[in-house]
Amino acid sequence: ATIAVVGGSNDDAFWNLIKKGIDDATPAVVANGGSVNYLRLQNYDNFAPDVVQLIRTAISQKVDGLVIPNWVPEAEDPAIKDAIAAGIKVILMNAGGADKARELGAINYVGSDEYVAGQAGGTYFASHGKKHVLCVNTLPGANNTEARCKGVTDGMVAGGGAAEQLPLPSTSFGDPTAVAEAIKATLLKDTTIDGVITISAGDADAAATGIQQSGITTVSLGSFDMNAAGLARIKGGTQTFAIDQQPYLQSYLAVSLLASAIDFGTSLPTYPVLTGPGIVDAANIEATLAGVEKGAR
Amino acid sequence: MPQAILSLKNINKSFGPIDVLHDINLEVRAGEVLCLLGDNGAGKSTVIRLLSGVHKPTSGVMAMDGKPVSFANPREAADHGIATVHQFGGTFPLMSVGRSFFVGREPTKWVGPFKVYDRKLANDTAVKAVQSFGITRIDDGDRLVGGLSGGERQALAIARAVHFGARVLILDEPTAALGVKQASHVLRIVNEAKRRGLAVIFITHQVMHAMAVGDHFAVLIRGAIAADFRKGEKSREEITDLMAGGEQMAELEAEIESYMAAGEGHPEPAKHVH
Amino acid sequence: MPQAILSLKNINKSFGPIDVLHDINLEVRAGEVLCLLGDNGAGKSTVIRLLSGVHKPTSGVMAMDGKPVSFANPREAADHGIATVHQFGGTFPLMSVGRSFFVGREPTKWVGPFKVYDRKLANDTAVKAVQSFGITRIDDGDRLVGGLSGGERQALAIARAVHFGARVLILDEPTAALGVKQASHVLRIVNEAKRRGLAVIFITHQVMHAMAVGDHFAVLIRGAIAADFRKGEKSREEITDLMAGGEQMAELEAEIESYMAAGEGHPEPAKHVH
Amino acid sequence: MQSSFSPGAMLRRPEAGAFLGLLAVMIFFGIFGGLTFLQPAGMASWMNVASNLGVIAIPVGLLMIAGELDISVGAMVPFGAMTVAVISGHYGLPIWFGIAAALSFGVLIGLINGYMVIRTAVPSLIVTLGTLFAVQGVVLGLTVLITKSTSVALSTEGAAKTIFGDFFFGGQVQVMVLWWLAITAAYIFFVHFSRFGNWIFAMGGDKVSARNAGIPTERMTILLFVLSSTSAAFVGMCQAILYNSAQVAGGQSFIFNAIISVVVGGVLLTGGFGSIVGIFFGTITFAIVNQGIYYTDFDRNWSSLIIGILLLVAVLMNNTFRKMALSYSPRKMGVK
Amino acid sequence: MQSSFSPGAMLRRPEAGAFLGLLAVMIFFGIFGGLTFLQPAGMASWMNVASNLGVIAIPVGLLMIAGELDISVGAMVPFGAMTVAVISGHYGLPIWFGIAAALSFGVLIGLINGYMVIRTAVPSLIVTLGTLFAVQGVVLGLTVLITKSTSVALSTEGAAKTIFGDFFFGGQVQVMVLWWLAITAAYIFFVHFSRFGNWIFAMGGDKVSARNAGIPTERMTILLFVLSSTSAAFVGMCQAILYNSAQVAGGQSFIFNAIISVVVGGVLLTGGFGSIVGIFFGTITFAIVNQGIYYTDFDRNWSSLIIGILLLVAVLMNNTFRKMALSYSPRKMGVK
Ligand SMILES: Nc1ncnc2c1ncn2[C@@H]1O[C@H](COP(=O)(O)OP(=O)(O)OP(=O)(O)O)[C@@H](O)[C@H]1O
Ligand SMILES: Nc1ncnc2c1ncn2[C@@H]1O[C@H](COP(=O)(O)OP(=O)(O)OP(=O)(O)O)[C@@H](O)[C@H]1O
Ligand SMILES: [Mg+2]
Ligand SMILES: [Mg+2]
Repeated sequence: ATIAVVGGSNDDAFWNLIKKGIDDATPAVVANGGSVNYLRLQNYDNFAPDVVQLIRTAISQKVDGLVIPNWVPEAEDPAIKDAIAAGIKVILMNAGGADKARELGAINYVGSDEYVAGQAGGTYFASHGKKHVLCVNTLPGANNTEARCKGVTDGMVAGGGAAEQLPLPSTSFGDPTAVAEAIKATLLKDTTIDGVITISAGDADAAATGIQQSGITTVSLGSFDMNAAGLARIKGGTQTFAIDQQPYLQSYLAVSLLASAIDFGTSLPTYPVLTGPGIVDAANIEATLAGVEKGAR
Repeated sequence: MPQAILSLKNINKSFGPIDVLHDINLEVRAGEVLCLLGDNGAGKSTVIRLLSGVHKPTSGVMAMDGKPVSFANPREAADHGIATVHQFGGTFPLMSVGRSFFVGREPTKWVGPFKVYDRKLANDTAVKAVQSFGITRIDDGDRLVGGLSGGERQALAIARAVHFGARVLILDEPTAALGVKQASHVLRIVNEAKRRGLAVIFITHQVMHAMAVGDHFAVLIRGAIAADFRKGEKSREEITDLMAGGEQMAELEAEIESYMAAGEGHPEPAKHVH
Repeated sequence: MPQAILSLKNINKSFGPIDVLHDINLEVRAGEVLCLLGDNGAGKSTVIRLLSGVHKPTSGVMAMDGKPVSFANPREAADHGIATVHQFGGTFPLMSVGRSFFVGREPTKWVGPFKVYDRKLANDTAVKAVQSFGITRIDDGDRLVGGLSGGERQALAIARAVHFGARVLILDEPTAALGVKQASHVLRIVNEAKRRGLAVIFITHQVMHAMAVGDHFAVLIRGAIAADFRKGEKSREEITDLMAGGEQMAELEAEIESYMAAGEGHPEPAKHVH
Repeated sequence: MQSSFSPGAMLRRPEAGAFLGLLAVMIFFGIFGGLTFLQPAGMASWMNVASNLGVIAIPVGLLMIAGELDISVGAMVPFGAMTVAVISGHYGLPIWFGIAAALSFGVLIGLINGYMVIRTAVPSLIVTLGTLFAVQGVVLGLTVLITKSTSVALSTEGAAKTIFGDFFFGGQVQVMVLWWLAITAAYIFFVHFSRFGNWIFAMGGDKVSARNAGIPTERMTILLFVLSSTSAAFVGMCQAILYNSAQVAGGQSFIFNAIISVVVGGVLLTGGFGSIVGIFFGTITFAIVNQGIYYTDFDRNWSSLIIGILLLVAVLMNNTFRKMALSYSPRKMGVK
Repeated sequence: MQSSFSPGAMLRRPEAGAFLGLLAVMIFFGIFGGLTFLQPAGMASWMNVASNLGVIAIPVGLLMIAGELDISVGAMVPFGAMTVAVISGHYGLPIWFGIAAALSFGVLIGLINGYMVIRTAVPSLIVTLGTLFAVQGVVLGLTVLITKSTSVALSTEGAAKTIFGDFFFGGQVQVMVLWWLAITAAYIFFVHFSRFGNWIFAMGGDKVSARNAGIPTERMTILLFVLSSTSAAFVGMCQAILYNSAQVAGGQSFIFNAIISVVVGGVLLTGGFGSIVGIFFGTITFAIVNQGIYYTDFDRNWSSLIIGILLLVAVLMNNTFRKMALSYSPRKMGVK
């Protein structure tokens, strides 16, 4: 089976783990005479059009199967329908959900959900006694980051707390000092805040410093996704948790399931296949670190 | 004496707090060359900019054929038949000779329902106009202006002004950067324009050039007209002194004079200071 | 005749396929003004650029005091005592008079362990140097060059060159954009430099200016030396013809001549063409 | 007189470098990516990308020819998209209201840019950097204020959908490609055949002389800024209609992508030189490089490197051609 | 002779507008944000941001004074961070190796930029746009190739941590602030008191005349490009040490932030005019505006709008001061 996988930006740590899952699933596909082509977004600057463009690229390559995150349903749905109409088998991965998969006629959904992941974070905070959480959004206006923060807010509210979003201007993006100082200032201004969560693992590096700078020791830190520095903080106790959607599994399973479905006509009764959200905290940090060693977490 | 085409009456011009021109009265007549003389910063180019619609006078009246006029922009002055070659610039290095020649007044033709730029006509006209002023080396209207020599560019600008300048041709220091041959070419062009019945305003710092073509002279000193006379009414020395702002140029002039007088008779080399 | 400070022997210069200079031989002596004449594009500025280290000759030998030299960059030429005022530019509108004067050769003083730019010295020296050439209106070294008049800027550039030009002063068309008074100022500066024993190379398109200061004349025609003579060896008409590339300038010159002859005696106004 | 159709004359045209660059890129991806990307579906892939970029790149290129820069287009794309989505999606007003409003805002920001550039001596890079941030702020602030969200859905039916945001040709090609081709043709006429084009080149060559030659430079400058920001708003609006949604973020990649396309297309950053056909080729070249990598076996991680090198090579090549154009004279100059 | 300490002379200095802008911003946030941001913790907040930006903004500003632009700094920050993280974090080599390598790459890219600018006639905006993309590609490609990840951890102990990536003054202020102050002082000496500064202004005023005046313009150009890209690599390296981690993405905000700081600081985009103190003030102004909003009750969504408007106002103000500087002459010019 020739399979195309559409994925996130090149320089995004998360999507590199997706790539690892694809790479590990590829030998089995190749062994059965197929190939896997990974189509990555250059950046998120022109998001919806670029994603649709990649879907159309895949259609033009006459692939047998397509693994696609349904980030912007309004935009992507027509293209995905076109793909299915062209005889391509589709698995939704990472974004979309089971209902959407059924609606479009995709064979399954593998992944987590930004909003659900956010909710899990909010619930985690609330169940650990936090009352007021700040969701730091360095890319305000983008669908996935907005959904994460909204999930956190709803999770907190459900648990009896409150949460708000801190949108940073584009002039602060990628400057850890500006991010750290923005968080510090907010903590100093509103001393009721006792939890901070960042929309990416890199921002958590800055947030850790910002919290430390504020001198307020009761603030706990969480992050979406994780990197080595974040795991070290969880191990060392300066970060409480990270929300992991286990990207490796998403792509590994999606590619394997799809190839098997195309080549051998298999189908999985589990629908959808959820890989997250998983929470990495002090309880399971050692096992996670072992996976990180091997580049899969 | 014919009626003035263009006349300035009690014109003043200030830039903010800086008064540049003061009570200027001038008349320009068809078939006559008016030489505008004066020191650096006397206000010559400012007068030109008023006449060509670049600036507006602060007070005073500009009239054409006796009727008051006011130019909102250079375009309006051009529409009244005033063509100007400004002191600096005026050509576009990366444009073709043809396009540069017609810039702002591009010839068009109808192609079906569309009015399009007539490249062939523009190129042919431009080349012919430039060649008619003796610059025969330019024979391809598609050539870029940036590849022409300084003299050729000046000739292009003047040819352009003459071509469009139905009535008044204004030249601001057209000979400043030119060689002797090119300068004399320009002087011939001025005489030719005069012969065709145009009124010409000519600015120069070179007495010889002024005297070679001028019919009428106006000298500006610090923004005011210090002298206004016709050809032959003043000697070269008097004109030179006026051009220098009224100061005596005696010493140096004397040196030049003495040399020139001597030069004809091949004097022995001057002694050197070691 | 004293030994030549600077001499060019069989110098050739090409830019890629374009041959600009051909077998140039020239000598410059202390206390003498060499006038380099020639049409637009004859190659005068190119000769200057070789002498001042901007370009290197394609072949041929440049010698100072009889010893061959080669300048890798303008700095080396300046270090050999050759100071040049180039045809265009040379001043920096947004810099102060003092800094512009000393650009590339800033005076420094020790302040504790640091060698710092000596602003006061620079300003005072610059103002004094410019004033010594008669431009007394400049009295504040902190003033920006962009606020000076064209003549004042030219004087600043020349004063700078004279100040640093220990031995050879090169001026490329220093009088082109200047008024009569400013131009005569520059000519006086040249005479003053000569009196101080400098060798001067002077480029101009104005015969009068050349004759007013030149001791020695070299005429370039299309990149080659067409004539090389001393003061008094040729008449103004001959020089003018040479400057125009060897062509006869008779017609126009005749007209000028006739006017000038008449001018002295206040002739009646010429008839106009209507 | 030299015939204007000789190979030499062709090589001196502004688009010569761009055309050779396009050929080189096509050959490169033909070898490494097979010919899939030249078959209809593959062509649709880069044509769609090129069309959205091209509609913005041409007016940006005209501004560069006239000696100005406009980087506020990066905020105008989401502004246009959000305007139509808020008006016709959130408030549910007729789609034509939304379209009219999106374009009007484009005109408005263009007027603001243009007036600030002509009234002050501030370089347009700085002025439009200011409006870039300001418009970004306005889009985010107003959208959140009005919709309490940063992503607004929009569903369009009927003529507006067909005209502005649909696919044709087997559902592969965006209507934007038709707009792009039509607009390019109009610009070619406007710039190279009508008299106004000459004015733009003159303005880029020497603005003061252009004004003295009677060209209404101020009106032209404003017009060009209006064109570029309206074009960006138009592209944003069409994207919102096509994808049925608009986001606050995004659009910034158009800034550098448009500049790259224009420069690869042979336009001189300092003004006075360039051509629409060149920009057209430059845009296609950029789109092929951007999309072509998906047809090859290269590691996707190196695509930025390839784009960077492409840009440098293209610019050096154009530079050579421009020098040839300038030094051209029918006879060899020099001695003897 | 006019005394150089008169109020009039003060107002004509390049930093006059920047200083008034800084005052205005301080008063603005003093009123709307209380005085928290002027107390130690608040000051540390914008000082830290200003220091990281300032170390890059000054050499970028010097390039602008010399008539060039460098936007590749946006890729040099992550390049510097990633180099030290890969060498000393991933491979575990001594931290000084990593530091030396990060700075060497800064020098290397600076040399490449500088050589391309002086050897070709291509504007530096385009050259550095090319290296921006190329370096981004190299960082991403190599990092993933080597570490299989885009985020690399780094833990530093001892002297290197204290010197490059720690806090002092009650754990509030980054050592970068000390670097920034020291580097600014060194630049002030270099630009305004040593003779070399004069050369930079001359190059920006008229490059050909500067070369003719004996200034080694090519060497200076290369030096300035090396300074700017090494400074950016230095900031990236220090950030990696401070935050114990490096990301492939990010750093692009430094491009526009540095340009804004420099322009707000009174430097003329077209070259030949500006001052280090002005850039210093401009950087602080930008940092206060960027961070000050967190001390106010404004909706955070409007921060881009505020930054955009600040930029336009500051530039217009500087423009006025520059005109005053140029038209200054001790006597009134004119008739009578
Ligand atoms: N736009 C302006 N704003 C302020 N002052 C001006 C302006 N234009 C000209 N001036 C001033 O007016 C005076 C006259 O300038 P103008 O250019 O008319 O002199 P000019 O006689 O042409 O001199 P030159 O022979 O050097 O060309 C000068 O002092 C000049 O500085
Ligand atoms: N860098 C260069 N590359 C190519 N050709 C050049 C270069 N510099 C000068 N030339 C050519 O060399 C010739 C001589 O130029 P030069 O500037 O020396 O003339 P000039 O005698 O100073 O003229 P003018 O009186 O107009 O200043 C011209 O044809 C010119 O186009
Ligand atoms: Mg003048
Ligand atoms: Mg010359």
